[in-house]
Formats: sequence, C-alpha cells, structure tokens
Amino acid sequence: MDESFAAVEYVVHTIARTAVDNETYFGDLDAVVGDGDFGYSMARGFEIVLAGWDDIDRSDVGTFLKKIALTITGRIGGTSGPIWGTAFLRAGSVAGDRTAVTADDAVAMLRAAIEGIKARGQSDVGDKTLLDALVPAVDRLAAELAAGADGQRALDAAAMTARERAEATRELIAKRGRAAYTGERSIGTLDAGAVAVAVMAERVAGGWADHATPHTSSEEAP
Amino acid sequence: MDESFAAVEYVVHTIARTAVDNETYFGDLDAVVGDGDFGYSMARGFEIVLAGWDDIDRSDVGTFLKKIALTITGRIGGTSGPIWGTAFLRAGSVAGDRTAVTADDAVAMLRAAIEGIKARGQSDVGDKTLLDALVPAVDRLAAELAAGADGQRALDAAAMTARERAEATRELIAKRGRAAYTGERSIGTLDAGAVAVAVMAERVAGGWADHATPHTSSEEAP
Amino acid sequence: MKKFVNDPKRFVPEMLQGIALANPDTLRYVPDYNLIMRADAPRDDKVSIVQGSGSGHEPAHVMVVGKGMLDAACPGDVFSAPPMDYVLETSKLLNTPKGVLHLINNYTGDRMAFDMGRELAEAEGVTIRTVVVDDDVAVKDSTYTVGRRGVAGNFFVIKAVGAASEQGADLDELVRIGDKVNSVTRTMGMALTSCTPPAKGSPLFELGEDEMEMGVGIHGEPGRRREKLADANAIVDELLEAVVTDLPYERGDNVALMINGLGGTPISELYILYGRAHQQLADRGITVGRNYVGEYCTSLDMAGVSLTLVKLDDELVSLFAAPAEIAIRTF
Amino acid sequence: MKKFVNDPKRFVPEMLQGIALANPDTLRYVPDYNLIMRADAPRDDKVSIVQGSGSGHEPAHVMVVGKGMLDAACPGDVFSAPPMDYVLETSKLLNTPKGVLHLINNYTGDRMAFDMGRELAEAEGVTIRTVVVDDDVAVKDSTYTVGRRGVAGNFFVIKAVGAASEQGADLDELVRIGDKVNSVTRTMGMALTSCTPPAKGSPLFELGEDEMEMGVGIHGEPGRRREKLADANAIVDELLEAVVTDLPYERGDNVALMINGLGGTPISELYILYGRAHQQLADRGITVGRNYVGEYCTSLDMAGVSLTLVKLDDELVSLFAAPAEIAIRTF
Ligand SMILES: Nc1ncnc2c1ncn2[C@@H]1O[C@H](COP(=O)(O)OP(=O)(O)O)[C@@H](O)[C@H]1O
Ligand SMILES: Nc1ncnc2c1ncn2[C@@H]1O[C@H](COP(=O)(O)OP(=O)(O)O)[C@@H](O)[C@H]1O
Ligand SMILES: [Mg+2]
Ligand SMILES: [Mg+2]
Ligand SMILES: [Mg+2]
Ligand SMILES: [Mg+2]
Repeated sequence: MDESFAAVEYVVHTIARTAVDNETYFGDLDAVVGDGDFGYSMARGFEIVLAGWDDIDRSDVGTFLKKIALTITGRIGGTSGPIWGTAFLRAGSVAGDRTAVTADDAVAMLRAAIEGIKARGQSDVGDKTLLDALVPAVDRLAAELAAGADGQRALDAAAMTARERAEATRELIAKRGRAAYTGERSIGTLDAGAVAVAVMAERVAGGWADHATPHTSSEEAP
Repeated sequence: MDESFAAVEYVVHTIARTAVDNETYFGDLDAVVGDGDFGYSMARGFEIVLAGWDDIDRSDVGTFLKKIALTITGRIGGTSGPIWGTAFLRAGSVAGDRTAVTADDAVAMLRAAIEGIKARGQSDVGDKTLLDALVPAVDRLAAELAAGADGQRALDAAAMTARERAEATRELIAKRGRAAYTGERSIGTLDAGAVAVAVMAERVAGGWADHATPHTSSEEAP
Repeated sequence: MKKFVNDPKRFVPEMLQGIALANPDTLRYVPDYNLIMRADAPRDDKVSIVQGSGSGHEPAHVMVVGKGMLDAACPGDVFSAPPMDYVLETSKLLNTPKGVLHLINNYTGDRMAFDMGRELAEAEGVTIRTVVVDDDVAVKDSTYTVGRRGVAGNFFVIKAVGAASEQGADLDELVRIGDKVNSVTRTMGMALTSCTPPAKGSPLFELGEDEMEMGVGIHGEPGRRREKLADANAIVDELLEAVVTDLPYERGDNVALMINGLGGTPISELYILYGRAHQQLADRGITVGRNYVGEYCTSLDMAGVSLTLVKLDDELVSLFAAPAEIAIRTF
Repeated sequence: MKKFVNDPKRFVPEMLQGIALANPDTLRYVPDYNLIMRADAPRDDKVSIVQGSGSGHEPAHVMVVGKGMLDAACPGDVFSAPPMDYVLETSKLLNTPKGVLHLINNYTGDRMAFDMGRELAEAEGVTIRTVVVDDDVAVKDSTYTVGRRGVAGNFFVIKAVGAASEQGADLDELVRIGDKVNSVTRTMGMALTSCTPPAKGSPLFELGEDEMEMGVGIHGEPGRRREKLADANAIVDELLEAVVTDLPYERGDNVALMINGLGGTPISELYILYGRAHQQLADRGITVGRNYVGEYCTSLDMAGVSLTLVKLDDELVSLFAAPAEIAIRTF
C-alpha cells in the first residue's frame, strides 16, 4: 500500500479516536445551548468505525472513505450523521479509485467534503457550525501547501487556524442546529462542532510525524 | 358568663392559636418519618375555629366544645380530625350543660378526652403518639391539684411533664400513624402530636395569669 | 418549590375544578365536599362505588371516576384522609337502593374517617359495606399492628368491582370480589427522590445522589430501608423478589403485572423496568397475562416506582378486560 | 443521576424491548432499526404512517403506534434524529401500494435523515410523501431560518391522519389533512427544571430555585428567555397569550386544548393549569371543544408544560373523535 494511503488512514483514524475520546467534552459543549447529544452521537458512530477498522475495504481510497461514510450515516443520528457522512462520502468520490493521494488531492477532497456539508446542512460560514472552523482551516492548509510548506508545517498552521476560528464562534449567533433556537442567547458560547474540528486538526498535526506507523485495532485495546 | 367559662375559652383559644402559629413547625416534625401533613391539617381546622370564634354557641360549655368538635371533624382530615374531634366531643359530653367548670371538672373532661382518643385511635401510651405527652401531663395536673396546688402551679407542672415526655418520644418505636411504617427508623425522632401537646400546654400555662382577658377574633387580626 | 401552584391551600380544589371543566358531560363536582362523581350517579340499578383517600395520588382516585370504575371519589387534602363530613355527605349523595360500597386504603386516618362517616350515614338510612385494600408488602403485618398499607393495588380492586357493578352485581357480591382481588394482590414500591407537598414547599425527606429508599409508601413517608442506588435491573429484581415470595406467586401462575410510576418518573423508564420484570417472571415460570405500565397511584412528584402482581383467574381476567371510561382516558 | 437505567447506551433499546414485551399481539419490534410497528402493518388497503424523531419524548412516538394512530415509529437515540438507514429500512418494511406517509418534526437532523432516507427508498420503488410539523410559537420564523420547531402539536397531526387513513384516505388526502392540522395548531412550552439525558448523567442546563425557562423545546435545549418563577395562573396566561395571538385564535373559535406534561410534572398540576386555561379561553370567547390533559410529547424527566391549541372544524372534530388503540392505553 502506498504511504499516502497510510496517511489517509491515519487522518481518519485520528478523527475517529478523537470523537471517541471526547464524548463527554463534546457533549457538554453541545449542552450549553444545544441538546447535548453531539458527543454521544459522534462517539457511538466512530467507535463502530474503530471496532471494524482492520476489516474496512481498502481496495482504493474512494471505497475506504465511502465504507466509513456508510457506517456513519447508518449509526449516527441527529444532524451529525448526515453532515459527517456526507463529508466522508464526497471526499471519497473525489478520491475515486486512487490508491495514493497527493497533497493537492487531499485539499480537493476536503473542499468536496465542505461543499457536501454546506449542501446537506443548507449552511455556510458564519452560521456558527463546524464550517466556521473547517473552512478557514482548509483554506489555510491549501495556502501553506501552495506556498511550498511541507505537510507538518501546513497541518500545524491549519490546526492553529481551526482553533482560533473555533474560539471565535463565541461571537456568533447560531443560525443552524438545535442551538439556533436560543437565538441571541447563543452568543458567548462555543460551537461544539467547530471545537471538535479544532481538536481533530490539532491531533492530526500533532501525530503527523509518526503517521507512517500502522494503526491497527489491536493497538486500541485499553 | 362565669369566669371559669372564660378559662375554657382561653384554653381552647390557646390550643387553636398554637396550631395556627406552628403550622410549619408541626408539619416539619411530621415529615421526618411521617407524611408531613399534621401541621397543615391542624392549622386549616383551627383557623376556622378562630375565624368563627365570636359566633360559636356559648349556651353552655358542652355545646361550646361540641361545636368546636364539629368544625374539627368537618374540616380536618388525616388522623388528626377524628382524634382531636373526638377529644373535644368527649370533653364536651362531660361538661354537659355546665356554664362553669371546676378544677375537678377540668380533669374529668381531659380524662374523657384521653379515653376518646384511645378508643378512636386504638392506641395507648407507648405507641409514640400525642397520648405519650397528654396522659402523663393530665396525671400530673390532677396530682398537683389534689395536692392543693393553685391553677398556675398545676399548669406549670403539667406543661413541664408534657415537654419531658414529648422529648422522651424519641426513644419510642412508632406503632400508630403514618410514622409506624418506618418501624425501627422512627427511633430517635420526636412525635409531632406529642410535641404539639407540649407546646400547647406551655402556652396555656404561660398565659394563664392573664386568661381573664376576653379573647375576640378582632384581636387576632395581624 | 418547582411546582405549578397558585395558593397551596387551593391546590386540591383547583385541581378538582380543572377536572370538572375538562369533563363537563360525564362528571359532577361538589366543591363543599371535594366530591367528584359521575354525572349519571346514583343509579337505582347499581351499587355506588366510592373511594376516598388523601390527595396527591392522582390519577387515584378523582381521575378514575367513570363508567366501569368509581362512581365517586372524595379526597382529602394532600396526604390527608378526607374529613369525616365529606364521607358522610358523599355517602348520602351516592345512596341507591342497592347500597354504597366504600373502598378504602388501610391507613388509620382513612379508616377513622370512613368508620365515622359510615356510622352517621347508616343512621340516616344508607346501606354501606366496606372493602379495605392492604397490598403493600413493605409493611409487615406482625410487627406493626396498623397492618399493611393500601397502595397501587387499589386500582385492581376498583377495576374489578367497577366492572362487576356495571354488570349488576349486588353489594355482597362486590365485597366478595373486592376482598378476593385484594387477597391476591401484592405491591412493593421504592423511590429515587422524595416528593414535595405544595403546602410544605420542600421535600419530605432528603436522599443523597447515590441513595434510594426501598419500601416507600405513597405519602412520601420514608421506606423501610435506605440503600445505595442500584441499576434498573437490580431494582426490579429486589421488588419482584419481595412481591413474588409474599403471596407467594408460583410457577404456572397467570398474573397481571403493573409498573406504576410515582409521579416524577418518565414512561420511558417505566418500560425499561417492565421489560426486566416481564422477563424475570418468565424465568420463574409465571406468565404475564395482562400488563399495566404508567401512572396509577402516585406520590405527587416523587421519582420512583411500584411493582404490583395480581394472581389471575377466569373471573378476574374477564372483569379486568371489561370496558371503562375515565376522566384521564385522553387519547 | 436519579434514573431507572442500566447501561445508558442501552436506554432506547431496553425501552423498546419493554414496549414489545408489553404488546406482543399488537406490535412488532425490529431491533436493528429501533423500529416499533403494528403487527398487522403494512396493509395493502392503507397508507402506512411513519414518524421518526429522537427518543426521550415518550409516549411520542413509539407508544402511539396502533390502530388509528401510527403504523410505525423509528426513533433515534435520546434527542437525536434516527440515522438515515433506519428511515430507509422502515420505509421499505412499511411499503404498501397506497404509499407511505412520513411525519417529521421540523428539526435539521430529522429533515436530513428523512430527506436522505426517502430519496433512497424512492429509488427502491417506495412512494413517499411528507408532512412537516412546526407548531412551536416560541421560535420566530423570520429571525432564525431553520423555522419553527415541531413539538406537542404532532399528536394532533398523527391523530387526524391516523383516523383518516383507517377510513381509507389516500396519500394526497393525508398530506392535505396533515398540513391542515399543522396550519391551525400552535404550541408554547416552558420548564421549571432541566432534564437529564441518561448518557450525559447530569442536567442539560441549570435553573435556579426561583427561575423558569419560557419557550423551551422538547430536547432540553434552553428556551428563549429565563424568567422569575411565577405562579400557575401567570404561567398559563403567558403561554396562552403567545399561542392565541399567533394564529390568531379568535372569539367564536372552537378549539382543542392540550395541556402536555414534559415528563416530570404530576397530572394533578396539569389539571390546575387546565382549569385556568379553559377559563381564560372562555373569557376570550373561545370554546374548548375537546381537551387533552396528560403527557403526549415529553422531554425525559423535565418538570414543565406545553400548551397547544388546535382550531377545530367539522372534519377535525370527527377525526379527533375517531377510535384509536395504542400501546399506552392502559386502563
Ligand atoms: N445545518 C448545519 N450545517 C452544518 N453543521 C451543522 C448544522 N447544524 C448543526 N451543525 C453542527 O453540528 C453540531 C451539532 O450536532 P448535533 O448535536 O448532532 O446536532 P443537533 O443540533 O441536531 O443536536 C453543531 O455544533 C454544529 O457544528
Ligand atoms: N392511632 C392514633 N392514636 C392516637 N394518636 C395518633 C394515632 N395516629 C397518629 N396519632 C397522632 O397524630 C399525629 C399525626 O397526625 P396526622 O399527621 O394528622 O396523621 P397521619 O399519620 O394520618 O398523617 C402523630 O404525630 C400522633 O401523635
Ligand atoms: Mg445536538
Ligand atoms: Mg401525618
Ligand atoms: Mg396524613
Ligand atoms: Mg440532537
């Protein structure tokens, strides 16, 4: 398997791991002005991804991501199932039958994921959702790579942007999701989805140096 | 009206006043191992006695007490309505058409009230009820009077006994009333009815010196 | 106090007024005696069935007045038996040539009020018989001479005598049926929280975050034992063991199983408890022929549950299946 | 957490299992898709009516499956819309020649799951139409583009289309009826306490002893405004004013009035609220033609209430009066 397939595996695995590890934290964030289910929903879906990790079809990157998308939409309810499922599905469609992924491919896949989320959620930057962290982070990643940065530097920069913009969701009024019903009262609170994106980006960047190490489910046993 | 009729009025009025003033206290005592309604029940019944105070038929002491008994059984539910209603009824029966009441009469009326409570409640001293304060207090009153004490001294002694014995209900297991269901767990708690008798006795003794002052309902307005 | 209440002293009358406004065609409300009665009662061809008790146990009993159930309920204040006068006046208003049946739960206050009220009503020519309900296994007869309490099992007594009286049964027959239902009915309850009587404004007792009270009654009186909070299955198993072994209910028995919420427990949780109880009974070879999951006899806003078993025979199966129309039948 | 629960992750399946055990003859449970359906569904001569939503609103919707109500409910986890797959599989299982009606409450998650599930089911040959319920006046359409929420008013939509489909109405007719009911239905809710989702184990929000939350939804999401705790009458008056002026309901109107408990409020208190609402409507010249007092759409163990009005016409009066048989019809 190409090393860059392993990078895809690493990113997906880190996202899944982060969702499972932060069930309580993400749930508490969603409880402030939402309904508190975000952490639970994400953890229940991604723990199934992790449990079946070794057996996911790895014929090509597209198949791999689409299988994961199906697990997510099959198990995660609420808004997050369709949103995250769509994101993985769209990224997988761009990857298609590739078994290796370039930096440009990665950016294209992320952009497709973003378009999928916007379409599915009828939402955009500024609505106080995960898009408020994800979109600027991907822009930053693309800009750094275009400027010639290596993977580590580009990821570090993207993670920093994700965190800054997640923090900045405090200033926004929620226009989507359960939090939207509280209107002005949502000002001053963090968006749970945006924070999740920031934590995931930080963990992806933080472990990037070692990402060639294979990730097997046996390693995950406590 | 004979001065000793005024004494009956004074005692009844003090009992009623005490019940109304201590609604919360008596209720809290009943809440510990009972169901918390004792204070409420007593207050609701005796506030009607006070509200109609001036209009109660005072043809004779028996009529006066029986009218009050009817108000009590008509309005107070729970165990207390029948218990206290019976007590007033039996005391009234002994008083009959008297318009004056001697010390001996008073003791006989109280003894009749006690017999009524025992019969109605199928209860006796030692069951952790108001009888545990009332019976020894009346015995003490009778003994003091027999030994030649004046009203004030006899009442003071009776009140002291009532208080001691009310306190001593802590050591008893409740065998009657809602508290009985908690069995051994009732040990260590005060019986609400016994404490009510003690407080009433203390207030009767405390105001005895001035008891000739007429008690009208207008005086009760806050 | 987190309650929907205006003047706490008007809690019971305002509730009764609401019931009356919601059921103008079928119920009649007599404010003077806290009385809720069927609009078509008393009927010459039917024994009138009356239950009194303290309030705070809704739907028992003011909301189970109707065809096939009670003809009237006369509640007292919250957790207080009705004053004797209410019993007397209710009995007189419900008098019929076939007589009046008093259903009472076995508590000192209720027994006194009904004894006195009955005596006076009989003196005025009303024929009355009484069935006492005492289904609570948490209270042991032998130790405490007041005897077992009447709790959620009263629903089954009401349902059976209500059905039989619609079919024309006379007073003696109703007493036989009521006593029989009571004799094969056992209940045990427990609480996760206390309840808050409106007039008191604070909880009757305090339970720690990790405590529960086994054997509570329906008046917020504490139970027999405070235990460490357990999971749903363990709670069901403890209640079931106490109830099953008391009658006892045996392999081959056909039973009605009631999971009764005490007022603050959502119905989702009651069905979790039901599932466990049903399966545990199956494991003991006991068949659940009828089931009841919901609120039947509550303790204000208490979070808690009681579990009731009734041993069924053909007569009870048919009486329990008979139609009934009550104030809270809302779907 | 004071709850009857074993493993919080098994909260929903254990509840569904309990419902299935309690209704072996009338309901079928398909664990893979959290699906509760009528045992006799699908029927060739009847549109299948399906509602999905998050769990935690019981009896909505898993306990209102039955004759004259839903043919199936597919709930998600507590407060989470069902996964799209559940919607797809449920739609396929309930497929009939007359088609399938999806009822959904207007939330992003529910709309997404049902849009996606419908698309896939249609691709497999299932004919589906959708009615969206959005009765909550606490959310103003204009300001927040997600639109009003669907809350307790969904009961009336279910009841009306359930009755009509029993009578043979086709899919278009059911959509007409459902949309019509929704268009004349308005609700507003408020909470005295938060609720505690089993998986979270602590209250979703904290309310002070003297605070209440006006305009809460049914997911424990906070309301639009926190206010000082008021008495029962003042609360009713505020809810009623918001609801009445929204449609608006006018002098001479005949309405259905629902006082819906949110899970932790005893029915005694609901009747106090009912009495006030009934009288205040009478003062406005509005007649309560039908009333509903109890729990229809809850938010776990939240102490709180919602008030719903439906403007009645002859068609709705007759549909609401039609018979229904549901899992929780227990008396
Ligand atoms: N319409 C939407 N588009 C994009 N993201 C959304 C949308 N609605 C909610 N989100 C994101 O999902 C998170 C909440 O997810 P979740 O709790 O599963 O949804 P719900 O609001 O249905 O309870 C929010 O914090 C936000 O970041
Ligand atoms: N059978 C009885 N005989 C005499 N007194 C009793 C009896 N039962 C209860 N009491 C007294 O009444 C008090 C409680 O009254 P109340 O709260 O009205 O009754 P209940 O126990 O029915 O709630 C007890 O504290 C006790 O002193
Ligand atoms: Mg959420
Ligand atoms: Mg008491
Ligand atoms: Mg009492
Ligand atoms: Mg949600």
